[in-house]
Order: sequence, then structure tokens, then C-alpha cells
Amino acid sequence: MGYFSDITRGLSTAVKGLTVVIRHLGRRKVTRQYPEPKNEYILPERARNRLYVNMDDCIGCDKCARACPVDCIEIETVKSIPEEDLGVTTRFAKKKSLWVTKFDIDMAKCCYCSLCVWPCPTECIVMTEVFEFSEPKRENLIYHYATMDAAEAELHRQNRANYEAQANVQRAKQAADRAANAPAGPPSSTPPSSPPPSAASPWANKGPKH
Amino acid sequence: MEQLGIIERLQSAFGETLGVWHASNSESAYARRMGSFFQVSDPARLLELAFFLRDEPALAFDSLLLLSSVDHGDGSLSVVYHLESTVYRHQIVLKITRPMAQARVPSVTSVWSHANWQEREAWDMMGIRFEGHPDHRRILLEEDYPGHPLRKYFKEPDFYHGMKVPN
Amino acid sequence: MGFLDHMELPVLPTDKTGEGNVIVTSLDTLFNWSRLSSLWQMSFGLACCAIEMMSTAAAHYDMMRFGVIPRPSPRQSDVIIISGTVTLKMASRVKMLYEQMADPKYVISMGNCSNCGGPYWEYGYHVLRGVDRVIPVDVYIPGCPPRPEALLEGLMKLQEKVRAQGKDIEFTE
Amino acid sequence: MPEILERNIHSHSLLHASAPVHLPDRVEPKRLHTEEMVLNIGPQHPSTHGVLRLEVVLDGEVVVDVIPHIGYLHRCFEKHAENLTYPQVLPYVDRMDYIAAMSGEHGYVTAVERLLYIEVPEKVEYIRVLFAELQRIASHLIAIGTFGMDSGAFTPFLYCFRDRETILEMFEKTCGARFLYNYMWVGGLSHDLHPDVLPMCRDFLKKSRATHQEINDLLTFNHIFVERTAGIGVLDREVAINGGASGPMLRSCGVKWDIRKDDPYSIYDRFEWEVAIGSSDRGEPGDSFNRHWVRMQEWEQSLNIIEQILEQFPRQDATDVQSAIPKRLKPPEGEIYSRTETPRGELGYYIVSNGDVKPWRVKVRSPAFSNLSLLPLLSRGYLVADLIVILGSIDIVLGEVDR
Repeated sequence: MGYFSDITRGLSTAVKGLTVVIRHLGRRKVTRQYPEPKNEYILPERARNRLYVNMDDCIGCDKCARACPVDCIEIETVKSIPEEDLGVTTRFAKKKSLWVTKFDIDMAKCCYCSLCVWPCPTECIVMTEVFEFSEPKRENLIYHYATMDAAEAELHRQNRANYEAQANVQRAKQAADRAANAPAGPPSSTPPSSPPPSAASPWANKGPKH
Repeated sequence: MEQLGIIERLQSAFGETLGVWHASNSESAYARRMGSFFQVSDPARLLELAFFLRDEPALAFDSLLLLSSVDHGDGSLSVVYHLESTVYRHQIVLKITRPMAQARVPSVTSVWSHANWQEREAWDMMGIRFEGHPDHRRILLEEDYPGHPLRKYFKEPDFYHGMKVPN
Repeated sequence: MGFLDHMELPVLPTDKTGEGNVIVTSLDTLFNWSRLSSLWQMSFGLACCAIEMMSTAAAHYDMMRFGVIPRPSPRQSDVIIISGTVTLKMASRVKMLYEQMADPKYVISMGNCSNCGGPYWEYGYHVLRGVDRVIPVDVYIPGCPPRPEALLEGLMKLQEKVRAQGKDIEFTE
Repeated sequence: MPEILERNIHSHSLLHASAPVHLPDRVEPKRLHTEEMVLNIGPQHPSTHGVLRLEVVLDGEVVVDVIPHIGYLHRCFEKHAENLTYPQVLPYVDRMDYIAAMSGEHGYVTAVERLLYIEVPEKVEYIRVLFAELQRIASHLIAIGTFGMDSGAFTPFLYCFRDRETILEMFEKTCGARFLYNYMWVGGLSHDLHPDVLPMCRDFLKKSRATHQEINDLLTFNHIFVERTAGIGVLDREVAINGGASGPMLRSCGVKWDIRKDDPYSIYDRFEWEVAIGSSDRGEPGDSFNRHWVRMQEWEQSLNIIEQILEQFPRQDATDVQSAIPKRLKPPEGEIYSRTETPRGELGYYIVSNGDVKPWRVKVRSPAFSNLSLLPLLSRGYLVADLIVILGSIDIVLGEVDR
């Protein structure tokens, strides 16, 4: 290409590009002035940001923790004793039977995939619209949702331990009674022991055959 | 060409002892096409076989789709070659299995240059040596990283260059 | 008048209780104000979050409204945004880049990967679990990746921190 | 070719095959002997598109050899995949190719569905293809914008990101996430389409065609841009096929090869569109300009596909998008290699299953990895400034290169 035609073509295409830019002068601005009018851009209703757990509804079933690919949810539960009434979940009138002593979500590990939201039977773990929660300290990003403090948790743990100890004593007594009542008979069937360890699945530790 | 036809072709050229055909028994045609593989028994003949597959006009496997490696967990490693012909649009999968102590296969970089980085990655991740590779270095990890991480019994180091690694 | 309204002029201390030097305190305020209004950012992208950082710099969010101008060199920048996963191979480079920056320098850890390894904390044999194992972090922004607004919010939090530095005020929240 | 250059190229040759060396006309044959220099670019460099390090051997201004060092973003995807169940792998698939997360998901769910032999409802397929094509446009917008920035144009970057926001808004409305979605599940979708999305889509079609024209005026046909990219980094057709190039990189060489047409998956066989290939109108097939030009054409073709989807979309279909999701994902023992076409090329998943809920091995054929491995071949003999243009035209995503 000749020297001058090169220049002409360069100039003409540059002018063509500039007209595009100039046409943009009259258009609507797209910049969102973020902190000032906060409602200018409304987050969609399905927005997936910080997790929230409604502890009134949580039954401690651990399904969310198992679904989490990142293992950022930690749940500890204590079984209740029959005298205790834990109430029902508001949504499905499901009876609760576990004290949730610990429900920690590490928001600094969460990958916001919402896989924990779907399996929840009482819909108590949800992703909210809150996204502005930066922190100067990383420890603050671990959210403790459990409503009870350490002392209360310890109390429930004690209760359960006592109850189980009592139950064990009672069971032993019953067994002894039964043994005393029928001494001549054939030895009563032994309580069902745990099933024999099943033969290791061929694939338990091996890849497919080649 | 049908895959069985390709295998017959190979066996007529190299003899019946070349390898065994493992057909997939899946319902879908796609899985049968892309899930069946040809187990090559002798790695020493791989390079010869690769050149034949590429240069034979009726086969013309001009493209190596993927070179992958599998740790079977029982002390053996496999190298898998997915080949395709852009001329005839047929595919074939080759597999070579080696015990971990002798994880060496000839490099096919001279046949398909795509294999260059793929083989380096297989060495890096799985610890398979490729004999005759022009640039046999690690590719993703640093040279001094201990071990080959995609092996099933890999354990990550506690410290690396003074940085604590595990959580 | 738009411009003057948005300028955050230093507020001179009015109470002269005798504690602290009036001149030095006002100088501190002035310095802090000028620092927080021109936090030049090192344009340094690591992973997914870098794309959100690019979105923040683009038309819709326009990071330059906050005086944040991307600079390609660590020597010219005040804040480094660690935007993405820091791997073991990259960690030494991140540290070197941080050390090359001139004081005062600030670090924003953007996204969960740089906060603590994020989704890769469990099996990631090549991932550094948290950039704070290598360099000190001022603000942690959670999110995977954080929305551009969340990055702006983290920036504003850093500005608050800068405003409070050198004073007796404890920077909280 | 000057003697010294030839010697250097020979001694640094990385690839076994003899590397073709292209010397542009404007590089004067050297008569003066200069020391060769090793220049390090990256891992922190504005034009490396992430954390890529290039070790460049220079002779004066001419690139003698490039040695790419990757792995600065190696996030152990394959190890994670072995330790997680099939649905749990999906968030990590997103984070692999983070610019085109929907396309990556589409590839993964297609692979697992082929392994399990699941039939998905028609409506789900339509939504998937719609979103995959929108994602293709979004990804190409980033590629075009940053390529413009690499070659010295800043404005297209802003325009491209502005349009990309519209697409992200549609995704956000539907699944709640802006950027990494976890939207396509094996056998279905996480949410049904938001009622606003189809009208937004129709609106976007109109606007995007206009933007396409604007970017063409502003960038593609700009004489400076054409001079900067045409004839730079020419890739031979045979070398491309042998070296594993795919996607726009392969098509720019004039090879009509698109998985959507040649090995159709999902419902791509229902739509009519053209496979974009490089031409010799400006530059020559296989050069940087044609790689850009193929992306521009694919943008248009994706709009065509979206238009047909909007016509054919089963609006009355009230199928639950989660109806075909298996309760327990446990594929039979076996293996499969499944591939799909992402904006960067052929994304393949090689999944080995041992009949467990977790995959035994997942190996990814990432197109960017294969394309990047051709960089030394492409850039030998060009100037340093051209190296940046060549790298920009390949359109790499480091998350996918390193996995």
C-alpha cells in the first residue's frame, strides 16, 4: 500500500471510530453511584450472598453440612431427653429432637454455590441479599448461629449423658431380671451384635480394572 | 471407519498380540464410541503404532485430543491417548498400563506436538516418565515440589519454602 | 456544586484541650485525607476475582470515582488488592511485590481464596491458605467472587481505616 | 534469515517438530552482531492476562524464543474432583474457566449425563443452550476488549464490559449469582428461567447487533489495528491440528471445525448458523487479526442462535426444571471422554467412574492450555510488541490453563 493511501485510510477509519465515541456522548450514563443512592440498583430476589440460618427452625439434621462442597458448615448436636420439649419448627410443624449446640459457618470459606440451601427440610438456611460485610479481622468472618452459650450446651450434654447412664443401668437391671426369671431355659438369644464387617467392596480401594 | 475396523486394521499390521479391545457396554452410542478403549500390551511398540496411526492414509489420526493419566490405586498407572482424525472424523482411545515402579512410556511428541505439554503435565501430576521427550520438566508445580500430587496416596508437605501448607 | 460537595475537606480539631499538638494533629489529618483520597491500586490480577476487579474498574462501577487508579508498577502504588487464589508458586512473588511498594502501603484481600484458601482450603495441595500467611492484610472482603459493590465497600472501609490512623481513635468495624 | 537468528532458534527449540520461523518483511536483516538477552515478562504484568510468566529470549527487538511458565494458578481441580461427589464438583468447574463459567458447566453436565445416560427435558436443553450462547458472547466480549487494550485501544474495553453487564444481569436474575453460577446441574437446572429474562434477551439482541457494528467500526476495521495485527503470529493449518489448537484459534486457520456442528451435543442440531472461519480479506488465515475476526463473527452467529431459541422456546412448557435430576448420582463403572465447544475451543472431560458417588478420575482437556502451548511457535521471529498482540489474540484464561 502506498504511503499516502496508508495515511488516508488510517485517518478515515480513525474518524469513523471517533464518530462512534461522539455518538455515545448523548447516551444514558450507565455508572451506578454505588454508595450514595443505594436503591438505584436493586439486587434480584434470588440473589445469593451471605448465608443466614434461622435457628428457630433448624432441626440439626446436618444435611447442609454434608452437601457443602467446601465443608465450611460445622454443626454439633446433642440428643434431647424425653422430658425436654424443644418445640416445633414454624414452617412444617416438625418436631425437633436435637439440641443444636454449635452451628458455625465460615463465610471466608463459603463459595456461595447454594448447594446447602436445597436439601434443607425446613428451609431454615437461606442466602440473603447482604453482601457488604468486609472485616478487618478474619476471625470475624466465622458466623456463630447457635443460640445457646457454652454453659447451656454443656448442661444439655450433661443431661443427655445422665439420661443414657440411667438407661444403661435400667437395661442391665432388666437383663439381669430376665436371666433370673428363666434360668433353666436355653440361653436366650444374644442381643443382636453389630453385623459382621461386610467384605470390603472390590472398589473400596481400587480403581476400575483396566 | 468403524472402531472395530480400525482395530482389525491395526491387528493385521502388527499382529494379534498388539492388545485387547475393551468395549463399553453403555446404552448410549456416544459412550460406546468415546468410552471403549484399546489396551496396548507392549509399550515398546507404542511409537511405531503412533506413527502408523498418523501416517496410514486410511486412518489419518492427525490430532491427539487428550493425553491423560490414571492412577488405578493398586500400584499401576495408565496413560490414555484419545485420538481423532479430522479427515474421516473417527476416534479411537489407546491405553497403556504400567506398574508404578516402571512408569515409563515412549514419548509421542514427535508424532503429535500437542503431546509436549500434556506429557509434561502427566509427569508432573502422576510421575510417568516419557522417554525421548525433548523438554522433560515439570510444568505446573515448581521443580522442587515433593512428590506427584495426583497419585492416590500423595500426602501434601507440611511446609513448603517456609510456608505452612495444610490448614 | 458537585465537585466541592464530594470533596472531603480535612476537619480541623476545634477543641483545644491541650492534649496533643494541634499543628501535628492537623497535619496528620491532612496526610490521611490525601492518602485516602488517592489510593492508587496496583493492577494485579490473580484469578476469578480479577475479572470482577476489572468490572469494578469499567463503566458500571467506575473505581476511579474513589481516587483508585490502576498502576502497573508496585513502586507507584499504595494499595495492593490480592484478587484471587494465591498458590505456593505465586506466594513468593506476591511477597516480593508487596515489599517493592513504597510506604505507606495497604493490602486488601479480595475474595475468599485470599482470605483463607476459600473453596480450596481442604484438598488444595498447591494453594496458600490465606494471603495473611505471607503479607499483612488490612481489610478482608468475603465473597466468591465479591460483587463489585462489595469491593467498593471494602475500599471505603480501608479509607476509614486510613482516616483513623495515627490518632487515638480505635478503628472499629 | 540471519545466521545468528537461525542458530539461536535452533538451540532454543522447544518443540520436536522443526519450528517454522516467520520473519515479517519490515524487520531488517541484521548485519550487526548483538548479544542476545533474556527478558522476563510476568507473572505480574498488565498484558499477560493473569499470572503467566514468559521467558523471552531476545535478539535486539526480535523474539528468538519464548518459554511460557505456567502453574501460578494451579488450584488442583483434578484432586478436588476426586474427593467430591458429582454435584459438588460443579462449583469447582465454574472456577476453572471463570470467564465462561456457564460453558464449562454445560460441558461437565453433558459429560456426566452421557456417562449416566440421562435424558433431560427439552425446556432445560433450550435454557442451557441459551445461556451457553449468552456466555459465549460475554466471554468473547472480554476477549475482544482486552485484545483491544493489548493493541493500544482502550475504549472498546469499556464498551465490551458495559454489554457484558447486561448479560450478567440476566444470569443474576435467573440464578442469583453474578459470575460463578452453579446453575446447570446434572439432569436439570437449579432455577427456572426468570420471567424477565426472555424480554431482556430480545432487547439485548437488538442492542448487541448495534454494538457489534460499533466495535467493528471502532476496532476491527480501524487501519491502525489491522496493521498491528494482520500477518502477525501466523499459524499453519497442519501445525494447528497437530499441535492441538481448537476453537477460534483453529478456525482462524481456515479449518471448519466446530464441535457444535461436527459432534453435536445438546440441541445444537436444531439451529441454523454458520461456522466462522478465517479468511484472507485482511491479513492471512491463521494470523492474529483473523483470530479476532473469527470471534467477532462468532458473536454474530451466537446472536443468530439466540434469535432462533427465542422463536422456538417452549413457553407453555411447565416442566419442572429439576424433575430429571437423579436423587442419587451413582454412575456405573466405566469411562467416557465428552467434549463441548466453549468460547476458547474444545473442552473435554475424561471421567473415569468406579461405580462410586465420587469420580475416580477427572481429567480436563482445557483448550486454553493446548492453545497456549503453541505460543512459542507463533511468536518466533516477531518483535516484542507483536508478542503481546499474539498472546492477546490467543485469549487464554489462566484458571483453565493451570486448572
